[in-house]
Amino acid sequence: MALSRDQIAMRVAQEFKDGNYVNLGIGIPTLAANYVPKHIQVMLQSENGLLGMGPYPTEEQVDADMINAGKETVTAAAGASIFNSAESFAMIRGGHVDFTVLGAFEVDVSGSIASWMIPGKLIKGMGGAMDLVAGAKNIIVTMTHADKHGNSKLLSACTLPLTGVSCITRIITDLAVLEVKDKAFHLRERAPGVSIEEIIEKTAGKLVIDGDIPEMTIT
Amino acid sequence: MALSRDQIAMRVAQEFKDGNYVNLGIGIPTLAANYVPKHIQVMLQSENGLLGMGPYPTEEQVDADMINAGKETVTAAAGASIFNSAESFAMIRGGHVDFTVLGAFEVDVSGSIASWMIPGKLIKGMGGAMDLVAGAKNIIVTMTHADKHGNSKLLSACTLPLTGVSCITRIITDLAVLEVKDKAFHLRERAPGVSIEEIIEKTAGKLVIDGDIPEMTIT
Amino acid sequence: MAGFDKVVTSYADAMHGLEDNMTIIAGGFGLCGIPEGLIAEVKRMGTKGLTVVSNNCGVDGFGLGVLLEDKQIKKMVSSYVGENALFEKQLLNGELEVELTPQGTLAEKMRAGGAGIPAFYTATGFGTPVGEGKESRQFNGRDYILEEAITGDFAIVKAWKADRYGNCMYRHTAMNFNPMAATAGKITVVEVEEIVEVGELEPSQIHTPGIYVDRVIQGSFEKRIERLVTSKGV
Amino acid sequence: MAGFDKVVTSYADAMHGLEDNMTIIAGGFGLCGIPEGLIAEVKRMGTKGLTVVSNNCGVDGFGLGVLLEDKQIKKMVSSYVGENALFEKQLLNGELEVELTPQGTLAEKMRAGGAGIPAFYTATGFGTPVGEGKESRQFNGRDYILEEAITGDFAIVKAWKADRYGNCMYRHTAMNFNPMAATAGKITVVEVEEIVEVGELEPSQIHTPGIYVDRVIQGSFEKRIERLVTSKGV
Repeated sequence: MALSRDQIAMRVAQEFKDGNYVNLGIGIPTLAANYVPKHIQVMLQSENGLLGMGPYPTEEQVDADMINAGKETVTAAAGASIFNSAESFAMIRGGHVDFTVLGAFEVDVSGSIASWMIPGKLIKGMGGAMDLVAGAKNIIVTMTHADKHGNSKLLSACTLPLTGVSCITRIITDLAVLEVKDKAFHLRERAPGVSIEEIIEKTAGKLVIDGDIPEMTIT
Repeated sequence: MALSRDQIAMRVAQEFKDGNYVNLGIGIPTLAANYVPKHIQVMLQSENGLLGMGPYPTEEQVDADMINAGKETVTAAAGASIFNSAESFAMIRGGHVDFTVLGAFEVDVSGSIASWMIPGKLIKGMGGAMDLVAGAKNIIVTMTHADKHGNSKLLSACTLPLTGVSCITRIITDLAVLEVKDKAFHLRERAPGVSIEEIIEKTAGKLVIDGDIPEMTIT
Repeated sequence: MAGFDKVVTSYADAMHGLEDNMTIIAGGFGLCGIPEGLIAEVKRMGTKGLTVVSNNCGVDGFGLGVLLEDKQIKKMVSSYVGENALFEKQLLNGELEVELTPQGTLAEKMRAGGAGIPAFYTATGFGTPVGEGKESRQFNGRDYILEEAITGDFAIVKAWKADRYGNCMYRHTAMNFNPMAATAGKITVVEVEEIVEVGELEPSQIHTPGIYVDRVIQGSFEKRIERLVTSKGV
Repeated sequence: MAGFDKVVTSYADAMHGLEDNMTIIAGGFGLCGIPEGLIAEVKRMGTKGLTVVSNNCGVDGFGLGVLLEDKQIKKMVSSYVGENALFEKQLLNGELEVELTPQGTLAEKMRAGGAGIPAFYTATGFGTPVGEGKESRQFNGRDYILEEAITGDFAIVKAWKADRYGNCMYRHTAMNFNPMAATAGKITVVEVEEIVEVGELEPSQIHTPGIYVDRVIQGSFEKRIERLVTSKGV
């Protein structure tokens, strides 16, 4: 069975190591914060200028001056720091953030990503996505393996305008965990109950399957 | 009579306008702070990261963590701000400091300045001088008109390694106030009792004398 | 005004000198930390043909969005403009031009503008539409593009506290782009929640030194929340 | 060490991993705001062939000057090195190399190194010996030179207060180059006057966010004054 959004987020959270600084994009990536393993600590960076993002505020705590990059009201955790946007992106672009998790429309075998613009549709802007993919040490893309019409999002070459070139090394979809290297997607794990055949069918770019592919452990 | 160091500093201080942010180099420039006209306010920038430098501390106020760019103990005036070195030079190089006053070995008719290095002598470094001449809106050079041997320091072209190119517009020496433009030194004022002839004799670069040259008012 | 006292008492004085076709750099992220009263004054003045540099363009009817109502903005330089139906309409009509700039590049361009750095290299945008037509180059085997600084005729900034000399502090994430905007305006105007006495702010805690600031005005702020989310949900 | 706790309890742990021929970026301006104990540890370790990037090289017998005594420094990148007889001697002997860099360019190179900007243009040094051999170029009719970023294997930093997560505050002008140095080290070690509890520092008052910091050590400081001047004179 394909994973739910929350299950993808659970699998993403398993990537984090104790002491990691992590930037989570809007959508599924944000959900990953709910599933950080209990025995480790991660610190969330929000690119509008907050390192150490806490939970959403109680009604009493709501403060218009305390928001995250999704423009939602948030709190600051103990040990947080707040800084200006240039400093925030110095942190991101200088490679100090350990993990960035973000969604995408397409990823290709060379690790290029398209996530911000569909020609013909209204362009809203890239926000901080281009900076994040250029700067983080490790980037995890989360998305459904195929679109609503069944078209693969894992391609030989992205067809949409790019967000970044050759920067993605790991993809976690509703069907699989894949590594991107040597101009191919390397299948590492599959969702519980999902067949290798289904993954092959829904992966348009070159797919390498080496040995037995274990099922993900989703907890 | 040639001006004393303090008299040069007095004349320099007359250049300041109310509300100016000023960076004063070591030596005569620093003395100018003592002669700021009573009815105006200037704020002193010290490039190690202090805007709003106050007087030297009393013995009780001495604090090793509060120094100026000359590494002397100082105080912070009311309304001061303290920042890091990148911010300090962003301020300087971004043209936010109104006046920089600094000494020089040589200035030439194109406004280039040599102030940091004499080949064959030990090189100590340029410190912030190159940044200051590249950044300030107005730069005033203070120096003696000629060296100990009577050689002019106002030249057709600097002979020593430069600190900056075409950046000096005003020079205040022990003999005169001069403006630098159109590839010449334009005599604007002379020290009380100093003859035009003496200034001509001690100015090696092209000197323009237009009309009557008033004596400086030193108070 | 004498010495370093930068306080003005009317919005007309605060925005005095703003003319058609000028460039305004505005602090703020979404509706957080925006100079509400200064934006309202620009609307009141009716200045046209403006280029506005700001991470976002507010929402319909609030923030910079109000400047769209009378078509005062000719061009917007932003990283994200997706919160605004009127923006969309004017863009599709060709009444409005937009230059989309990655958020980090935008912040750095403002900082560079204030810091006398005319251009810098960044990896952000290489190989994407943002890099098209820009010079690219390798350093240590990695590709970068050259981005140029931004400066404005005016910078409009929202601070928490400022003293009369223009030294500013920002509150929480309402800081965002404000410190960079403050450095990049030929005339920088700061609208504040509270004007404090000179000497009241701890020097090493000042976020924006007064040297960058030309005018300070006491404002009053609605502080509209764009996305209210609490621990109980949205 | 677990999670974000960065406190180490010995200088050996603080400088663990430093090897011959590495580059160290050091905060401080003259003798103000220097990591005294970390410098002493580098001397104790006897590491050789070091490239040290710091605005100055201390004085004879104090600050970075002590690393000259056993000829541990191969190359110094500084803006001003005129306070040091041993430095002069080793320079004239050819035992020491110096790369003089304008103070503002040095600060900006460190910041760029930490910020992922490989190079930037500046007017500073154009037409001078500093600009020789560097690419130059005009923007808006003015000449600029291209300067490249600096990063180090280690950054050694002196802060006033830090919490266990490495969030730092600096005191007065002892801030100077320390915040930039902190961003530019592969391993950044901060020596502090006081380690405080997590949550004690106000988030928007933190000068160096802990993300830049790898190790924090409690130090004790002599804080030697280079030029004592009081209102009574020198």
